[in-house]
Amino acid sequence: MSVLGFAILAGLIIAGALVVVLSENIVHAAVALAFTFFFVAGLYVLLGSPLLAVIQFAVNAAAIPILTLFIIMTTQSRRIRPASGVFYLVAGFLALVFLVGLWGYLGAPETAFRPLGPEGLGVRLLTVTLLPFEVASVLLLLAMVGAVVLARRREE
Amino acid sequence: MITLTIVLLLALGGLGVALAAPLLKRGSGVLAGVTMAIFALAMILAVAGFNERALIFGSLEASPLTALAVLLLSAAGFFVAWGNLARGEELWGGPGEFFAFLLWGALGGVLLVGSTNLLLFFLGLELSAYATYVLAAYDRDRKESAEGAMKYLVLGALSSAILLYGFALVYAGTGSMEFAAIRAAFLKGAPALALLGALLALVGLGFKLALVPFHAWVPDAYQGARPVAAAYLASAPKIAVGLGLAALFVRAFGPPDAVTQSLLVLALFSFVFGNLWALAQTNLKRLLAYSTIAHMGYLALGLAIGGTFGYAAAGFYLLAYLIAGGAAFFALEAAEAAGVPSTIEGWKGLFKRAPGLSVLAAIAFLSLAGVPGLAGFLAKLYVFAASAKVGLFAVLVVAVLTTVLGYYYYFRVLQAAFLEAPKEEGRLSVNPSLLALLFVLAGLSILFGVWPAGAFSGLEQAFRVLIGL
Amino acid sequence: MVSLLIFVPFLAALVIALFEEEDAAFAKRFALGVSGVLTLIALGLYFRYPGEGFAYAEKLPWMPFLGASYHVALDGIALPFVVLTALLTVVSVLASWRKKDRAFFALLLLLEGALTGVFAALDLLLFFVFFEIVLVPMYFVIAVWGYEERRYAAMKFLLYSLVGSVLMLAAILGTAYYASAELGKFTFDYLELQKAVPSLASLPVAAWLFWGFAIAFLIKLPSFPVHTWLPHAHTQAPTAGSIFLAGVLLKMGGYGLIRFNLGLFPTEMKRFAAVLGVLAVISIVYGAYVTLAQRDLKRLIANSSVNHMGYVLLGIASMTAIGLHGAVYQMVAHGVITGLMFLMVGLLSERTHTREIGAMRGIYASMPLLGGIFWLALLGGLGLPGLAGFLGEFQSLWGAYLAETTRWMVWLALIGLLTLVGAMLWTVQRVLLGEKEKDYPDLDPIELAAAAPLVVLAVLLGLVPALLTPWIDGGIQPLLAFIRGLL
Amino acid sequence: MITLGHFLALSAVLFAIGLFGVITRRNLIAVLMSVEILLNAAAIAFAATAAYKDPVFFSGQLFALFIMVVAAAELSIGFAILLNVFRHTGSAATDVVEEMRG
Repeated sequence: MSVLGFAILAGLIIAGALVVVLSENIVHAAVALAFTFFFVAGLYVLLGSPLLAVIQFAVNAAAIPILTLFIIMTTQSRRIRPASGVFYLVAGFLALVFLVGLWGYLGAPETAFRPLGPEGLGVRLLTVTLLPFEVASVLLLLAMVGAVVLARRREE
Repeated sequence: MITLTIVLLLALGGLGVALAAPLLKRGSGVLAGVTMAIFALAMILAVAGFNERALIFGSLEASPLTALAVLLLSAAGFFVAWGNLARGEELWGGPGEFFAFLLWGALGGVLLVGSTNLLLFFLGLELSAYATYVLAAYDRDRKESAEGAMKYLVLGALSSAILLYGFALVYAGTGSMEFAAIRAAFLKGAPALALLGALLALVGLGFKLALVPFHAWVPDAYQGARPVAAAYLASAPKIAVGLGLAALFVRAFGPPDAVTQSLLVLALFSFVFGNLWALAQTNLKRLLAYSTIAHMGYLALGLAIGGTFGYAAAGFYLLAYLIAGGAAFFALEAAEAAGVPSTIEGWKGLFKRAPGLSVLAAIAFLSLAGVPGLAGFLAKLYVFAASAKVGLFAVLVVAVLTTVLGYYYYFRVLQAAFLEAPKEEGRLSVNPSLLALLFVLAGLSILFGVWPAGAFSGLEQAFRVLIGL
Repeated sequence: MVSLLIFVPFLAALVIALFEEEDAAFAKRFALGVSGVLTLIALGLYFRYPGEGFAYAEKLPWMPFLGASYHVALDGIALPFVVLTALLTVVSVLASWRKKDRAFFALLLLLEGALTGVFAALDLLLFFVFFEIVLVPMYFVIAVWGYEERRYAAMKFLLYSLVGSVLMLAAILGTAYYASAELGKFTFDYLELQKAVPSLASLPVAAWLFWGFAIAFLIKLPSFPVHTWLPHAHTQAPTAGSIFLAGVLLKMGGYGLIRFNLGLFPTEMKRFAAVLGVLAVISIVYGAYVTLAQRDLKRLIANSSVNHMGYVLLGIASMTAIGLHGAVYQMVAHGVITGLMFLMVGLLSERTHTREIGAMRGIYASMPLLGGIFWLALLGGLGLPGLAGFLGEFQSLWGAYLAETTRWMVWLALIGLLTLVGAMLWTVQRVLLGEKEKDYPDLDPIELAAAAPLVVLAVLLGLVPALLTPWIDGGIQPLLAFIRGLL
Repeated sequence: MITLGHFLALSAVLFAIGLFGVITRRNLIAVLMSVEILLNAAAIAFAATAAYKDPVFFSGQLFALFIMVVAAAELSIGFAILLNVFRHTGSAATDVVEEMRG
């Protein structure tokens, strides 16, 4: 696995995420979100999982940002008023504490890298996680019905 | 196979209701009846298959604990469906779909409690959480409903994400998603990464249980939702997460003291601050919301102590809270339907105008306060006894003293309802089906308050099996 | 039989509550009938008491997983209070004959059942349950049917009592926990726990457990400095509420101190006897002085209760047979006499529409019957020999004199005693004597019937102590024998 | 050589950024976008761990798939509620949610 590839992807992901949380223009943030997730899909390729990468690209990097943009248009949001400095301080502090705390724990024992092809993943999806797979379908159904019920116009 | 039947029953029942709802435009009463029948059937099946032991599809465990989750969640769903019989097709976005979310929410809770791996646990949690997001937002025509639900969703999503990240770290630390393997790794000496993950998972679950300091969403969500929906928000997710927390700790995290001690601290904060904040409330929904935070603190105390008795005490607390807390919200619903706003001011003189409703509501509030003879008292007693059994006396003394605060604010409500003069004259006509529901709940409060042995032995059995894995 | 005394009132209260009738004619007759029969049963149990130890025991499993059982029994200490509870219920119902609300009578019956449970329970958790239940009906009796500041007074009563009782709950759980090491099981049974008393005594936390119980009982008693709820509650409570408060509720404190503090923590009792004694003396002297300064008749009697209960605490703190005997005797006598005083004040203020001492004169002249009984009650309250109040006070002081720790306190207590005599006589002079200002109707037959049993008892207990003494001895002696083996 | 630690570190940074966003953003849409970042951070950790430590079951990558499902479902409900908020208040700023009091 190429160190350079990982470094470039990681840099792009972090940069994209920073734009998402810092940009005052919400459209820029949404576009940055799409790019960030696109680079995460690249990360999955690096991890030897093209299936995951494709789905990440289709769902997270395409569908979700488009939906987000649609909502942005509907609600006519453009700019995000910056939060007060205190918020930034608190949030920054929290994030820093979280990071530093985690860094200390990152001594995970090294193990060999062993990727798995798409068929393997697909087979496992319908054997090992058959029940969760079905549950996920209920979850999507619930979300769909919920969204319809909450958003549809009142019938007279 | 009984457990699998129940799971299918809830999933397909929800599907059926969701499909039938648009066809039956005006028939939400029929769907309420069907939903109640499904829940009743699930309860009967759960009792019949209480001692069933099986592993379904390698990730759902049929055990007395799962059956217990079915019983409590179905009871919550049953009561909420009953409470929704009362009024308001005209008020609801989709009158019939409401019931599908009750069924799916219960399904999520059952899966969460019965799961044997992180994945199903997470999906079950999300399923039950999404159902509550929708229910919180259900009263579409009120601004508060949308706002409360939004806050609920944002903080719920945040907590899910934290929990999820915790799970990721547990997975990274132990290399497995299965509870049994994680437990084995924890018993060998938890990897630091996994321990951190367990703590993050605790934070996420603390959000769901509304423990201080992760409680900010509770008052707004409860205030915004219709009381019937709030009754569901206050009971079902707590049952699912409470039992799920016990299951997760026992099945996966073994005995990591750091995690249980953190839970103890959260519990302590919750019953101290929840009770203190509740003192200042004049809106009854917010009062109940803050008191819920306090109640969840006592519940978490039982969970943190653990062991068969501690968990059974927590289970009994859930049962008592489900009955009394639910009844309190239904009483608010009945009063609101009769035109009485849910504030202490509005409840003044309620006894003169609606004596039956007032007395039944009083039983609920007295049970919440912990008056002997009602289930709420024994629930607190068991949690306190559990802490005494492990010698936690400093916490115990704080806990018993905070119950005095609870008495104060619950009695303030009763004082308004029974002792003040009403502002308006005239008897209120209270919805009879809600009144019947309140009567049943009051009866259950008294039943479990006088004769707890049957319920408690069932709870002990469930947790004995869980711990004896 | 004991369970009958506890649960029949509960059932009767339920019947009244469910009975759909607007006026209370049925409710009061029904309540009177039930409490009358129960009084007879209680008297039957009283006179068939075998003379020593616990009798009439009943034990059923209740919460086996917790080691709590439904265990009730009566001994010579509890029996007089059970009879007193039943009798005062009859008196209270009669005293409230003009009340229009059936809920009121249901609450009185609830109180009766719960109070009987308190005195009969031999399981600590069961005791706690009844101890707590008492609060709810009493709260409503004060808050609904009391005088002007009833809500404040009721809430104060509730919160004071609760703080005490939740601390007691912690102490109960602690006692069970520490005793479980010795007993090998988690139990709340009083007789079982007594087996663990020696090992409890050796624990460093024994003092904490002791005070957990003691604070609850001192609040109930009430003793200085936690007595401040009493004047409010008494002043604001309706007549029946005051009778119950003075007659039985306060006795839960003294009873609990003897039964649990002395019975389970005798060594700690000895250790802290001086502290309790000092509190007692302060209560006696302070109570008497405050009584002297009152202008409200109900407040006056309420504060004299603080004084009277001081003797009880002093007698208990002496830990002598005579002192304990005096304490129990004083509690019973106080229940009778103070009950009578509150009854008379209640009837008096119904007529005069005031409780101001300054606004009343020549009551005896205008109402000889009411005035005469009130006179008797006030004399009883100051401890006149020949009336019930004398023996208890005398024995308490005597017992205190016999014990080393409390001997010097007796002299101070005497100051309080004399002050109270002055206060009571002065009240007689201000309220009862003098020219009559206005004519009031004297006692009617119902009111007389309410007062009669108390009048009879006030005199009888003064002249024939043998009606009470053997019973008290039958309860005290085994306890003292048990304690002597440990000290 | 890229190790699991690198991936976990990246995921931790991403999670911290997302957390920062959830706290500081004052627009509900932006908050939900930050939550998406949080979920993706977890998904990366899962997927990487599967490749390094779970060669038999590979359940982490399956989990990552399910996280995408969850994210999509969450957003659809979230946006439906958001539309209701917008309909009532005409704004998607967080302030409208903050001001509720009894």
